[in-house]
Amino acid sequence: MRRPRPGAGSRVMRCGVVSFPGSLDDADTVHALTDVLGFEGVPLWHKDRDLHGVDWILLPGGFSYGDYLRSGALARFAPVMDTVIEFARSGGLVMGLCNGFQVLCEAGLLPGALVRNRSMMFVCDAVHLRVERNDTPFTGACEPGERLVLPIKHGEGCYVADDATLRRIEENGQVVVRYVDANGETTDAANPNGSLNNIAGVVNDAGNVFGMMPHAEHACEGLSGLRDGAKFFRSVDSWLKNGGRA
Amino acid sequence: MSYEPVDEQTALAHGLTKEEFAELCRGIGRVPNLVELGIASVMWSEHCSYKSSRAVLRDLPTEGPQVLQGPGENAGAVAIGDGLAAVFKIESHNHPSYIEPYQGAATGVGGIMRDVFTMGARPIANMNSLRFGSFDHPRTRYLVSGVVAGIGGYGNCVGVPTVGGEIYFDRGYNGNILVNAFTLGIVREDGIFRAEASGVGNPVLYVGSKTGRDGIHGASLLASSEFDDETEEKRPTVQVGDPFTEKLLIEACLELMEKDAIVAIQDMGAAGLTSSSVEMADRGQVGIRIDLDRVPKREARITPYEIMLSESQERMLIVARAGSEHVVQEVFQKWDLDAAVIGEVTDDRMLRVLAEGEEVVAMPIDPLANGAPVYERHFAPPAKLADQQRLSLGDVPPPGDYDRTLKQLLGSPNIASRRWVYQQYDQFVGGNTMVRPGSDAAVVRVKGTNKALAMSVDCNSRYCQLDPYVGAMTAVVESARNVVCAGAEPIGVTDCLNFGNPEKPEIMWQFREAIKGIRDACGALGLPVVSGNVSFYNETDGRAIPPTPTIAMVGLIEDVRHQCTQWFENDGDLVVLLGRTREELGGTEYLATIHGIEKGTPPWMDLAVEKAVQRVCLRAIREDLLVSAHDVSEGGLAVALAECCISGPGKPLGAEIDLEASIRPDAWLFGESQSRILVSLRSKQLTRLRELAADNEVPLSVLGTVRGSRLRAGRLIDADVQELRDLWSNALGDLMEGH
Amino acid sequence: MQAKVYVTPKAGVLDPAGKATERALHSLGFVGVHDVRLGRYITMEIDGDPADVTARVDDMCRQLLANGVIEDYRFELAESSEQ
Amino acid sequence: MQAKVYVTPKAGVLDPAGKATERALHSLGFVGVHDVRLGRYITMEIDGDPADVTARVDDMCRQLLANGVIEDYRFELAESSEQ
Ligand SMILES: Nc1ncnc2c1ncn2[C@@H]1O[C@H](COP(=O)(O)OP(=O)(O)O)[C@@H](O)[C@H]1O
Ligand SMILES: [Mg+2]
Repeated sequence: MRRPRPGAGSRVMRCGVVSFPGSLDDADTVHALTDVLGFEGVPLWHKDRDLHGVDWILLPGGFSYGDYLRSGALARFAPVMDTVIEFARSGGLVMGLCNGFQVLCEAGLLPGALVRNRSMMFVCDAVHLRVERNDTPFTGACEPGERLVLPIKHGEGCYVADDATLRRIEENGQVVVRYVDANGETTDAANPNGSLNNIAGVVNDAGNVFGMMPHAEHACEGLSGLRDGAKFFRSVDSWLKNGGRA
Repeated sequence: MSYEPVDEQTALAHGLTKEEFAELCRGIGRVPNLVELGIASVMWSEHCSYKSSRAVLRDLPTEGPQVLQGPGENAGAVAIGDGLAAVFKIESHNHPSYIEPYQGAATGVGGIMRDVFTMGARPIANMNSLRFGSFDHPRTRYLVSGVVAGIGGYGNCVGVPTVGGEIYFDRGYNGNILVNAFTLGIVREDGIFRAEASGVGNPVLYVGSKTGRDGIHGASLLASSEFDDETEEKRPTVQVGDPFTEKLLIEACLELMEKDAIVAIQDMGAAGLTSSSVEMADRGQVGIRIDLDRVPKREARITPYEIMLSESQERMLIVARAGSEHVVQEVFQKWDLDAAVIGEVTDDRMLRVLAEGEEVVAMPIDPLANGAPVYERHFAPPAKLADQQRLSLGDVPPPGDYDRTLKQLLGSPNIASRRWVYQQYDQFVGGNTMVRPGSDAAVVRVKGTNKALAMSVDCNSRYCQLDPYVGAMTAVVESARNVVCAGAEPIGVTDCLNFGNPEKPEIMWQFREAIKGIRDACGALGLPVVSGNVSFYNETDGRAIPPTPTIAMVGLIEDVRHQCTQWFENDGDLVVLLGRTREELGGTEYLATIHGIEKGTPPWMDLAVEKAVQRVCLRAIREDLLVSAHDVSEGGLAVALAECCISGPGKPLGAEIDLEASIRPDAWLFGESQSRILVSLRSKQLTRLRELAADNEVPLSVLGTVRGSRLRAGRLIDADVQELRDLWSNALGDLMEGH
Repeated sequence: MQAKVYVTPKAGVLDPAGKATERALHSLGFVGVHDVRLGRYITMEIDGDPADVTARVDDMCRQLLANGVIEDYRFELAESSEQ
Repeated sequence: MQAKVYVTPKAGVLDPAGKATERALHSLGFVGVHDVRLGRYITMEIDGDPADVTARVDDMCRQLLANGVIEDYRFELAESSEQ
């Protein structure tokens, strides 16, 4: 994983937020980053290959290119994605939320894929999550096993992978968050979309690319009573400022 | 395609009457050709011309100091301070949704959003009002799942949250469902755009999707006539929505509006290119010339007639400043959308349409836009009304088991939690949602200010069936009460008036009574109607739907810190009722569900009392006296209490309630007396609340306390709240799965 | 038996998914591609003899698998040996 | 030429949409139906000669039309006379 220069210190961290045509949560994400979380949110246009010197990158939610063929399938080919992929491969931190997660899977930066919810219906709700690991750049501010409440809103959030991949990511501890019930149990009833092993979010092998279906950016200000999302961003902030340590 | 004058037979086939055709020929000074007839027939359709309703609608109050734009434009606009305005409107898409529920509902949402961003406003919230037949009708589940998925499929994909709505089931809608869609947007007061063409020589641009054969004659044949066996044949190519293109269109239009390049803009809704060009020219008292060869087309062989009448979605017509065409084109290119100059503004007050170099249409604008006859239709109360209103309570046995009755109600289609529906809608996108669906009104903050807007949509059509005057009044005040319960001051109304065939006297009577009701209620509450929509001909095989004048209310919260939700929050809080409970059971959900009776007169309405109750509640919220506030509506006090216990996001809370026994217990528990609000508060706030109530002469009764995990009311009800919640939350989903 | 069901958007009906896919193919450099239409392909195993299965699959298509207002369908049956 | 592309969920990979469709068929009374799998059916017109078109369609499938992680594809080419 690429270590940021030590002593990035108290500088305001800059987060690039990619806008594809059909991205929806991009402006909300920039707002949360800039006005609530103490980052500078930097909009990145899909046709622009330049990352404008950002410290890390976020792929927001939405329906990029309408998500008509398969969610995330078309966005992967946007010019900006070449640079994002390069950034990720050289160890830069990349986080994908909802559609961003789908794009990262389609781009091969994360294992598995996201398909239609088993109910065949779009689902919007506030759900309980369990943080499986807090030694990632994205969850350092959480306790291990901590329970969070975050909103989800997606029609294609069912996480699938072939058996070998599933076994591998479980053994490697790449599953970062799972859907649980109010008691922290991974029950079937608590699984909003049919994801294998109640998986809500995963990291790549190297640990620098993270995707999840829940919308951390919509749970930072306490609107609708939700504020746990801020923890993911605070984790990234500390990780970057501590020179690559949680 | 011939450009010969048409005969009368062709005119009749286009839905015009003989007299109307004669009037049309007189108006344009000759007999029209087929393209011209097509254009005139849609402009003169009920849907576009309001020929049956116009005279009656004049009664509605539409003015007020806060009103920046009343009815007549694409949407209404109300000032909310800080130099901003709320722009909103509701519109029906009933017939298309019955034919193809997913696409019909989806394109309904798309259309209403275009009405709002056309005004320069960024859409920030959607709501919808839905009516379906009963669950024992074979098509109901199919229609419900299609419509709800379509609303979600479109709204979710354009990034506008759906934050509220209503859905009811009644066999009166078996053959004719209602899908009404509402959008609210925000705009700078000085950034409002209107659809008024001006500047002779200014270019007319077509932007958005290409034109196909979609929905030809949607407005005239589908929205302006009844369903019958022949509907299948009249069926136009169904319109398919493309929300992705709509999202790009929103961004492109709003970006363009910042650039001082355009004079007027209108979406191509019903009757597409025809109504947008004619209406824009008419408002600006100018003429317009368009060249169909330059219109972006999806299909090669599409005739001038079809192009003019197509209802392809996601298209707008723009009048730009001469010389700034390239600005428009640059912006649309950025968003990968078509933008083509297709004509110009002229000074001859004519609509001229060219195709392959030939002028195929040359008609004066004025008769097209304003020449349709205004009908004063006959009206008379329905013959069976007196019988329907007769209800003798002596014949209604009180229930033996009140616990069971409450549970039956909580699990019934019209009272059960609407979660199954709104779970399919993105409620968060936009990042402003403060109160999601599930409370009396949704609340959405206004970014960059300290304010928020609350909104609700309401109509009890059973009340309207039994007394359209009282029913419509109740729709207005209930909607206002919902918004007040969230801590907002109501600031404006938009209405969607869904009725049967206006050529029948009893339908016209219902319509007139409903308008009077809306007029009186709005008058009493000081509320302007700033936009709306009339949908007639909601009939199948001669049977009309129950009259359904749906009201959407928008309210302003001046300070986001003072707002309220409907659920109890703390053990030990007092439960207090504002308002008076009378012995009234007519038209209630209790009578219908438990006793199978849909008779009587709807609950009594005293507008002065209503106003006082709302004033007390709003003051109390602003003084931070209340923990929760919930409007008492369908299912009465017992259901409202249960909802306060179980509808919150946390663990359900119990309550202990004393029974006030001066009236029949079932009327006390399940009656739907109006002008009542159920609140909870810390006991130390009671004195001040009493003062407020006394000052306003509002009856106040302390009913009991929030406590434990059971809902107890006197000796009649004693139920575990978790059990009530499970029952209430799952009922609609279970019904949809056919359990 | 095995049934293969093909569901396609009706001619003339807008197919936004096909349109978006076509645009994506062009931007990937696949020129000379047009009229891209996106449909569904459903396979299933069904117990019964051919005549009976034909009638049932047709029913399934009309009731659930295709939306007759905007979509066409056709299907093929085969012995399910490959299974 | 006309290309018909069939994209199907890989054997062994969870297909929740197929399962849901199967459940819906059962609840409509279609018994004896199993192994329902939901895929995509894409048709398009392509300029070029067969060999060249074959290679290009294969490329399109690998790059865009199918997600190799969870889906298989196959395609057929025909002269586009029906058009
Ligand atoms: N079709 C719908 N779409 C979105 N939200 C809905 C819909 N129907 C009902 N709701 C929400 O469910 C809650 C209960 O609705 P309803 O029973 O009509 O409330 P009320 O009686 O207070 O008007 C409200 O918050 C409402 O906004
Ligand atoms: Mg209501």
